[in-house]
Amino acid sequence: MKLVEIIAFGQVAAVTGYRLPITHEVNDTDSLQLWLHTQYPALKNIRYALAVNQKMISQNEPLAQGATVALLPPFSGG
Amino acid sequence: MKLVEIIAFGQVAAVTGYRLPITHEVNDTDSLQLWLHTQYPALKNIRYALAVNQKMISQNEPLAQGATVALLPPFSGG
Amino acid sequence: MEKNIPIGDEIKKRQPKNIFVQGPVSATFVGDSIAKHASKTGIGGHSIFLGQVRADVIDGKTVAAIDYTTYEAMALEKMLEIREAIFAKYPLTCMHVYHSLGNVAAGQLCLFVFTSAAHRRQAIDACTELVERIKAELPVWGKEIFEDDSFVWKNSSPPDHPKE
Amino acid sequence: MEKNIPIGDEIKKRQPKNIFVQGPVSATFVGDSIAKHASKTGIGGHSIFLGQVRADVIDGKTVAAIDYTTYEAMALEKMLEIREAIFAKYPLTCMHVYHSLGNVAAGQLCLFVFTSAAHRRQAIDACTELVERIKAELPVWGKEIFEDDSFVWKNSSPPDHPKE
Repeated sequence: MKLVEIIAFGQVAAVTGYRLPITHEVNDTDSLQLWLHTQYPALKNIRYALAVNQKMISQNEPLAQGATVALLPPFSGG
Repeated sequence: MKLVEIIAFGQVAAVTGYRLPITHEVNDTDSLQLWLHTQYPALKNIRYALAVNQKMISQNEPLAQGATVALLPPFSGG
Repeated sequence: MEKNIPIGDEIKKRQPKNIFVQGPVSATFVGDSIAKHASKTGIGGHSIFLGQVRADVIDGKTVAAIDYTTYEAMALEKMLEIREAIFAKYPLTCMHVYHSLGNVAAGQLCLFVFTSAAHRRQAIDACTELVERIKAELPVWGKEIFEDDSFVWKNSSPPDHPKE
Repeated sequence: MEKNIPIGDEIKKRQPKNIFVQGPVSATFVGDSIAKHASKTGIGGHSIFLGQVRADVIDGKTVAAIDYTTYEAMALEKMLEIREAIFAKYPLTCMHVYHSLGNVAAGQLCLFVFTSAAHRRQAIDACTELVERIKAELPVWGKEIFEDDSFVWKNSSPPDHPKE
């Protein structure tokens, strides 16, 4: 199990009650999402993507010790 | 024969020694060009187009009394 | 530049508007033009093109300035036609065009094209098309003046094949 | 704005540059940025895109402002990647990008993208592509604030399908 930091932005930060960043011990991003959805059920109803160490991911990824996982709602800059 | 006014711009004005605008009696644009090339032989060596009453023409056009024929070198604005 | 307020605003009267300014377009004038749009809160994007005179080197001589002339009556009539076509094709809030006449030194601005719309693609596409049509269809001529006062005529697209 | 001089000039160091400014981008700042290019006499065309906050009406309520936030470290790294890709693809003289953070009122500017090149097509194409990539790929979020202080999150392209 790896200790990772979880941060959130925009609407996702709002949905999680702005309680992130937090740390959690987990092995991969799928497991992390399952855990997050039990902690913050409202997350299941909004669209967001994951970035691991600032890189967007599109499928399950193993997590390294100390990784930063960001929960990113659809971008809407500019 | 129709009396028309001839004006020139840019490089064409320079080639004609800036002596235009002039008037000339003529029936169509082809005849006018033949006459201009005898008056200003250097015109044969430069690229230019004709506009009759501010409209570009691409073939021989009859000329009306009082028409304005402009000799226009390639545009190079902006 | 305050005295030269040519083509204006979103008013679309069937009447040619002056687009020509004597000498360069100033950067301050561009900034002021942008600022005037703050009250138009339906605008989501502005697209601007600025032409700047290049100090090109031709046969070892450097261009110091371009001297612009035009066939003004024809240019303004053509600009009106282009303006109406662009307004018909794109849902623009505003369109502004300014072109220099006379002397514009290297590094100075000679063309200012400015479109505004609710959405970015409309403003960008309209501006791009406007610039291409202005370059291809407006009877304007640039004489490139070198540092020693000699010159060459600047050549671009042939006027007998204007793009439509 | 003078204290916020983010992404700068044509220098291409492999190091993220700040593109973010607090609050709106001012029209004066845009004018000043343009003026700074008068000494770069190899430039023939500038292309500028400006994003402006729209007073959209959503369910009967009017947007008064947008509050922007970002994941700054990721945004600046992504911007560096985009910047390098655009410089590699187009022969640009300069590229400048500024994005607002925090509160930007309707009618104010929130994005300023500015490219310069010897020829117009290079500047225009680079600017258009930059704007699209910034919108699609930068982790920035806008919260549309209504006149009664309620809000909605502004939604655009999904981040899990960034355009490349």
